[in-house]
Amino acid sequence: MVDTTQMGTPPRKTSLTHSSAQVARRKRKDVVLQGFGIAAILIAFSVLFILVASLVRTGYTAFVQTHVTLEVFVDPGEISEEGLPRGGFRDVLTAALLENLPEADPDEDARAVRNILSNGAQFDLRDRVVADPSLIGQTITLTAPVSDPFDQLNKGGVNRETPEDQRRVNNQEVAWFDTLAEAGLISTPFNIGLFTHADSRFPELAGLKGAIVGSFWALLTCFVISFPIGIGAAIYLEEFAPRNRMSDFIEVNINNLAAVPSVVFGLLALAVFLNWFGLPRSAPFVGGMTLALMTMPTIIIATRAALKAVPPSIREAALGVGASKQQVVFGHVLPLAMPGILTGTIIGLAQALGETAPLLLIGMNAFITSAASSPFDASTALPTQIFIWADSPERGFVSRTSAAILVLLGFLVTMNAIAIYLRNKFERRW
Amino acid sequence: MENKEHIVSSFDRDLEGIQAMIMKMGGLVETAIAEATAALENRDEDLAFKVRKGDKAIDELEERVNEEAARILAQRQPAAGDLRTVLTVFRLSASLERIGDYAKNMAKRAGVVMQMQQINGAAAGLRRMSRQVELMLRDVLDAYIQRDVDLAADVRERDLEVDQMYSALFREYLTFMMEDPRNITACMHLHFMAKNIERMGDHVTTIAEQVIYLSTGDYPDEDREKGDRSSYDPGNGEV
Amino acid sequence: MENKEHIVSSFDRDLEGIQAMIMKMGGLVETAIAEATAALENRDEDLAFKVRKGDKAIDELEERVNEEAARILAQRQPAAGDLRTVLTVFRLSASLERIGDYAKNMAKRAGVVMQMQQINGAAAGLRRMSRQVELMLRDVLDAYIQRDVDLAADVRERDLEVDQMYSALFREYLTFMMEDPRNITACMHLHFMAKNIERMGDHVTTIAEQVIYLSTGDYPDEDREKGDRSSYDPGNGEV
Amino acid sequence: MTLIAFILLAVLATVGYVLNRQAAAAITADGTRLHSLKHFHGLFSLLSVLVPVLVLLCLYLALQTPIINMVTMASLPDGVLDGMGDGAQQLVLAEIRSVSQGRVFGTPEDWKIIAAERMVALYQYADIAMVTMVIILSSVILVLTRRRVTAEFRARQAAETIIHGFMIACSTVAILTTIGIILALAFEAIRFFEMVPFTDFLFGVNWEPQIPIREDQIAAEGAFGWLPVIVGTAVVATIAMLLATPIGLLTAIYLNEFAPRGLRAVVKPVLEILAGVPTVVYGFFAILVVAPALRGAGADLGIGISPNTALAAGGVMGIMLIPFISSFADDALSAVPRALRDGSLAIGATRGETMLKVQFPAAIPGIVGGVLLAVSRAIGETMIVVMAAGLMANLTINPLDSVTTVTVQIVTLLIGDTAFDNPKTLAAFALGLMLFILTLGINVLALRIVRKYREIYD
Amino acid sequence: MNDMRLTERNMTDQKIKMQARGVDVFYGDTQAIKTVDVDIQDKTVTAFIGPSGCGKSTFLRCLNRMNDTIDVCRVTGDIRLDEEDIYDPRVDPVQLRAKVGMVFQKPNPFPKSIYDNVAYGPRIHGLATNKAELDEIVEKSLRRAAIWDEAKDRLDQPGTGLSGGQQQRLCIARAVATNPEVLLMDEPCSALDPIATAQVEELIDELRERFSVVIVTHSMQQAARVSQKTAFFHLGELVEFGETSQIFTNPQDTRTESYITGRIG
Amino acid sequence: MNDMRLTERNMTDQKIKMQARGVDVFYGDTQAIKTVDVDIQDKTVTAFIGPSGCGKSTFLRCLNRMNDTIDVCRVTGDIRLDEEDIYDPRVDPVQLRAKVGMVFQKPNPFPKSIYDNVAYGPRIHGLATNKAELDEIVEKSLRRAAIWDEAKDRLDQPGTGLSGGQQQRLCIARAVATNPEVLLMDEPCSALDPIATAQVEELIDELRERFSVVIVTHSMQQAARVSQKTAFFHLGELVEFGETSQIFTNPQDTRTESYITGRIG
Ligand SMILES: Nc1ncnc2c1ncn2[C@@H]1O[C@H](COP(=O)(O)OP(=O)(O)OP(=O)(O)O)[C@@H](O)[C@H]1O
Ligand SMILES: Nc1ncnc2c1ncn2[C@@H]1O[C@H](COP(=O)(O)OP(=O)(O)OP(=O)(O)O)[C@@H](O)[C@H]1O
Ligand SMILES: [Mg+2]
Ligand SMILES: [Mg+2]
Ligand SMILES: O=P([O-])([O-])[O-]
Repeated sequence: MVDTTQMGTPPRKTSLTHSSAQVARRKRKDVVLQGFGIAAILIAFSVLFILVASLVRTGYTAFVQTHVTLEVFVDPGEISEEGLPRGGFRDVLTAALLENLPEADPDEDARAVRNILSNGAQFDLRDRVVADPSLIGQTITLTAPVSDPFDQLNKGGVNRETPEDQRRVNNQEVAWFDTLAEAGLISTPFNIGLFTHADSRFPELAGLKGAIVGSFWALLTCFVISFPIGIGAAIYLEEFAPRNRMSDFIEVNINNLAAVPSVVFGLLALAVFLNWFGLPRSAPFVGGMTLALMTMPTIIIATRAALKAVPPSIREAALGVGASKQQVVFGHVLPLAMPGILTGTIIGLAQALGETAPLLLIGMNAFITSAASSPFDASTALPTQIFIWADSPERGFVSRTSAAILVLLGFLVTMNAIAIYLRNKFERRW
Repeated sequence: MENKEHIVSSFDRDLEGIQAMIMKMGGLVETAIAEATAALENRDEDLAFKVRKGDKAIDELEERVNEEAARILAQRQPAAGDLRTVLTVFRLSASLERIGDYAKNMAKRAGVVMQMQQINGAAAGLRRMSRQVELMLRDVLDAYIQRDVDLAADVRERDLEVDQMYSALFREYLTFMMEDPRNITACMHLHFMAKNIERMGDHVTTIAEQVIYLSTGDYPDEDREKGDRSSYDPGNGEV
Repeated sequence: MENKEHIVSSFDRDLEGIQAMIMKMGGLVETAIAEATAALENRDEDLAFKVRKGDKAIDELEERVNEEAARILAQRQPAAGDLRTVLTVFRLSASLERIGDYAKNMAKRAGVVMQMQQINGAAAGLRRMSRQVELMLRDVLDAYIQRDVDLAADVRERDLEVDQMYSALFREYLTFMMEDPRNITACMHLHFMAKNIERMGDHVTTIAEQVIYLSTGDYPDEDREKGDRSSYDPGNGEV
Repeated sequence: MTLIAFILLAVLATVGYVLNRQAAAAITADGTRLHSLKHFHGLFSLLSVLVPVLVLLCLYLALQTPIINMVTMASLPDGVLDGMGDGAQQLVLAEIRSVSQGRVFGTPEDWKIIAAERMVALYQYADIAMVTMVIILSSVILVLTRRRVTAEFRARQAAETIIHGFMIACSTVAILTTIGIILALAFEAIRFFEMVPFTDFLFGVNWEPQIPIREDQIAAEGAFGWLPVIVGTAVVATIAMLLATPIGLLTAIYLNEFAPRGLRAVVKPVLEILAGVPTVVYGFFAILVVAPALRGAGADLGIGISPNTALAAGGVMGIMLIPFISSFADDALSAVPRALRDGSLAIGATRGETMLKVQFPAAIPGIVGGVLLAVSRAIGETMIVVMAAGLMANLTINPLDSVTTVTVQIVTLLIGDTAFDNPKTLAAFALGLMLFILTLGINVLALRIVRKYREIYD
Repeated sequence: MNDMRLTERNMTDQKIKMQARGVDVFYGDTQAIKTVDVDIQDKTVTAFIGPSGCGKSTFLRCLNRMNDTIDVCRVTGDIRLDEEDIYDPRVDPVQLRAKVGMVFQKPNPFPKSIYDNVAYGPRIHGLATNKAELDEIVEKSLRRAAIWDEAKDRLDQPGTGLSGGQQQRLCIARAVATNPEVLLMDEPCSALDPIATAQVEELIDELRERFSVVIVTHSMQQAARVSQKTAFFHLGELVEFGETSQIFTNPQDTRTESYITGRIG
Repeated sequence: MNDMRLTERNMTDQKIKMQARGVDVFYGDTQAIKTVDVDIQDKTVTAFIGPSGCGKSTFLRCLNRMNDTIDVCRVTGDIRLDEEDIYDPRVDPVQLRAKVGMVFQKPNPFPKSIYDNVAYGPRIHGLATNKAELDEIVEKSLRRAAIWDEAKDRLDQPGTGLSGGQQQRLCIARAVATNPEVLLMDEPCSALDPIATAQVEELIDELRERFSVVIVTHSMQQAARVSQKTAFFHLGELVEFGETSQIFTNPQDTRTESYITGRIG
């Protein structure tokens, strides 16, 4: 059937090493395409860089906290054993400060001087004295955080060159602070409070403990609910469900759920969990259930993909020697798919950890100053805490927000790293 | 076998080619028989020589047919009808080659006999016999190419006549020899020639059987009654 | 061919089986030759009958060998050494079968000759000749089984002697016939027997050539000089 | 107490497993062959105990509080609740509950203290009843299943049936969720549309939800027209897609075909990080960096750019979507069989030609599906716009103006205390319903496309 | 050279192990198998040949109800194993498959050790009561599959680390370990190179001593080599079923002839 | 029956089209090809045979530098096409591949119309200046690949809708359309059933009239059927290279003999 006539054009006897203009043009196009690709990646990378850099730049200061160390004389006149909780701790502290600031006028400037110290310092002192009443009448050394404006001043957040009326600290206050610093009383240790304190109105006291605990409870709830149900559903759909309208419908349903905006889940939770079932507002348990509903499709899809990736030949092999379908699935397919499932689950949980909108709607953005002790207590979560702080006007919260974000990203990167590690370690090429 | 063509057309070409070679061989052999007989009858030494030379071509053709058949077997793994076609070709070529050899031998003996005293009427019987075998060969080749079972069966029947003719000639030549011992040498040769023709008939019969096998997948029953087997000729139809 | 075994051991079994059959055929044929000669010499009618009966077994064996070889070809697609082994088997079985046929024919004729007047000394020449061929056959079968090229070449050489013996006998029998026309019929038969043995030698030679091809992948050169080709016997070594 | 119930259940289920397994083993001792393996007999018992009791336990826990509340409220002295509205009754209940938990603020009335004590007692009864129920029920099932152990008993089938049922139940959760969403949204939205006419909502060009909260005011004409909101959503989403699509696709193309192995090994995880960054972070990024930068740039160029410009929100959202699109496109490109690429290269096509003329077209359905899903995400994205976009509903398509979006409105309407009886709250559900319908449409379309495409190469 | 009687050796008429009568198979609405009757003899290799898509695999998978796992697949008609209807609702397909083992086109060892691969079947069917018994079964099965020598020193290494041909023999060992009566093989050599193919063919020939083997193959030469009975399928119909020797030398149906001689079927 | 001269027909000594000398190929540190010398003649079918993993495909892919697309693969030695070193740094693999076409194991038509599949090569290489010319090239290529009759009424339908064998011939048409001088085929029939295989073999025989064809095959019978020259590879070495007839009847190396006669190689 081969026709003997030549092609329209006679065979070109071109040398391999000689590039015609046409080939050169084609190669240029290749290069241009690659250039675009590299540019695109560079854009993505630079954005990421800017993002991280700006967060680190604004956030790193929040990891240290300016403290002032004072010799405090626990004046029995102000503080008596009987009326301990209501003692004049603030005045005692003010006195201690004034001691170190000879230039300040004890009467006129007392109020201003007192503001150097964080509002929390008096409670610190109170707690110590309550714990050990024998301290009354003695002089003790107390290290306490300074208030936000001075913290900023210390960390360079306040520019001394700006005109005084545009600064949060006036010249006199700056001078006081410098005096304290010269006396060696100012220190900036690592800000443990960021992790051990709950939220507070005062930036220098505000910490993430409440949010982290809240997120923990929410994630735990989310995991306990979504993991077994997700895997159960995935196995059923992938391995057992008859291929019919119903399973098709469920599949579309699940895929759609995975793409439904998170705020809609918030609406669902608000209407159903809070309004209809009357579950407590702001509870991590409710948040966890909401997140579970959102995470479940992710887990189901990841599980199904992992199950699908197990070659059918394995199933056939096991069926062929007389294993029942469930023996096949639970004995062969599921173990092989487990790395994929775990990866998917961790990624799903990581998403849940960062999810904000639905938690806002169920009130997990409340101002709560103590960490939840059970999943049913009102609490915030990390992302909502970020949202709250981002909304707060105080200058100190800007860096705290960035710090909180860095903490959150730290968790996320850890979880993703675990997922990637699992995937690489157990990835199987069939 | 169906007449549909193979997907691999070169297989068709192979099969056709090998059968064409068989037909060509058949043609050469037919001619050799006719010419060997003619040479004897006409005492034509040149013709006899031509026949003897001509056998070389037949031998070479057989060689080529066999090579080709073996190649097809190894290369194409023929099955069913195709397999029978190829296996049959081995048999056919062997038989044709043997017939050719007998014709050549006849031509040689004819050359020798020519030098001797002529025996009246001796050649006529040979000619009739050889004519008969020649026709049988032509028919069996037709039957082969047309896969004509009936014609092949008919050829098989006709071999009986050849056997009878041979028996008659055998006795006739004995008589000649006894009558005149000077005829002995010539008669020996004539006798061998008759024997040769008889063997040719047997080989043609073998071909006919192959044709039947080729078309039906089965060999014909062994019901064919042997020709007159006189005690004078214990070798009839066997060697 | 290497001596390693095939992965598919049934292929080895097939090849061994088919070669064993050849050897069995060879054994039967050897016996047939020896017994046919003995029957003539000792005028032993029973022995002659036994030989004639025995040929059936040889024929059947050839049939089976061929079937088996065709099966192996179609089923195993042998290549290289294996292919040569199988193709050789076709040739060997055909040659052995022909030798068997000749032995049977000798036995038949021996039966006829016994009834007739004995010709002194006539049988002795035949016996020597047949003994020679029998030994050649034995050697060539040894050569086959051991793939012994030298032995096979030797056998090929020895066929010259057989041809010379035949020429001598041919002249001897002519003399007998001329001397006494009553001997003519018997001599005719003896003559045919000598011719048969000469043909046997030729077939043994063919086998020897196959053995050489099998071991070396090439056929021996055609340099073997033909035996004494007297003008009295134009058929020597050819039919 | 709850914990004890769960532990008891676990123990009893395990006991059932061991008992049945041993019973089965005893049968085999004399050489009899079992239909099912020993451990299936055990498993059957375990599941028979676990599943029904667990379900009951959960139901019990879920219903316990509402019922106790009801009983407590019902047993209050006559008359104390007279004249109280729904809300006030809830407050009473909450107070009783606080008291019962020992948190006493001020001095509650006596009847409240009595009620609180009754509540505590009820809880104690309930706990005891629960544990008793678990013990009795589990033991009964345990005995029943133990009786069924025989050589012929198809324990494997029985156990598998239970597991099967459990899995079916799991897979219906997905449907229930969707139904829940639709019901919740539709239910509240209908209440909204009883207050505000549907057509006003759909075609109104004014969105001023703050107006009607004054007590005596009926919803003002046109105050709930969603057009500016949806247009704002469209503007933001369009900006995002305009940024994300080309960058995402080019990234995918480069990574898939041209990137050296080392680069790809770095870039892919980094992009994954970008995809894993929570949206609240992007939102913060927008207000911290992008919006000020834009404003600065605008000021330099003499263009007035509002602080909550759509450009900032859309731009940041676009950045968020880059990894989403690029990973989708990369997957789609990778799903194109390598054989096609080899086929094209072997004809003498350059890598670029192969990519643009063979691989990319072959992957287009998958990519389109991915882009559509990205659109759906852009529309539904909440936190970035909540933080970076405005609250005022301007009907404009100018990207430099401040616009608001559907999600922003939902969140702002619902943050804080919510009462489900005013149109302001319910309007959020109406918006939510529209959002759900919109994204549902896009998702279903996108999923269709993606699935069809997968089938080609699977 | 009268005739060619392929693989006639050692052929005796064995008792009928499986019997199919009037089997129809539908995938949804399309009929893949049309009223097929076949007898599978004991201790005999039966080959199914035919053009692609003619239903060979479909029919093979009816014999151990592997088709049950395909939703849209519906089988009607009567298939019996030792006179017992295998589609009887009381029959447990799981136990049927222990009796009718199967080997697949692509070697598919479990990603477990060689030992566990073979021990899996006996374990789930409770064929061994202790480790020693299990060891024995494993060794016997590996020996029967002619892979003991290659595997005995690496029983605890993963089966997936073997070469293709070894994997396929391991799969055969796994199938043999449950002591089946019939062994179904769906193109067991098509993923193997000639050497591995030869080894598996050799093995099939040995397996015939104890099992009834049914093999689907695309290679007509392979069918001719290993089988004693051959069934030719075409468009879902069983066109011809008989002695392999006869099918390959003198088929009765022109479609069979067309196919095996390489004319368009 | 003197000897068997396989596929001796029409054999003439053609000029040497490609010449490989001392070719080594490494995948990372492992050497896959060891000092191989081969001459590929023009208008001749050359078959590469050998056990799995012996490097047939690797060597084949050296001939059009498809190995360039594998990072770890390194080729040394000298390979010439018409006297020109194809590994010369100035050589553009893109142009080389237009001259040395390739057909793969699994048919891989682009998911485009049949017409576009074939027109793809001519388009990117600018072989046609207008539609009419392109039409002509497409038709000619399809004719040469013996698929014109089956495809001519459905040129605008997707190539993926064809059957396996048709797809493979379409791929051949696609390769032929750029007017190559050498056609490389890596096990082109191993994914096809016997009927489609026969069709492709038939086609290869026809292609020989215009092209130099190199085919990797696992089937020794196929090599014997379609090739005039055969190269036997073993463990990365070229053990024997010569006339197909000679390799299959009287190989010189015992390893070749072992392999082609089915003894353990
Ligand atoms: N799961 C399935 N769903 C629908 N149709 C199917 C399914 N499996 C096979 N078929 C159809 O049934 C027919 C027979 O298929 P089967 O796999 O049995 O053929 P086969 O003879 O084994 O082919 P091959 O030689 O290619 O393996 C084919 O037309 C095929 O398309
Ligand atoms: N991409 C690769 N990376 C590393 N090693 C490879 C790669 N491709 C092939 N090899 C190795 O190179 C050797 C030769 O492989 P090649 O694919 O050429 O063999 P082959 O003869 O074509 O085998 P087959 O018949 O199975 O196709 C093998 O050992 C193989 O493992
Ligand atoms: Mg001759
Ligand atoms: Mg005989
Ligand atoms: O042909 P023959 O010499 O054997 O009769």
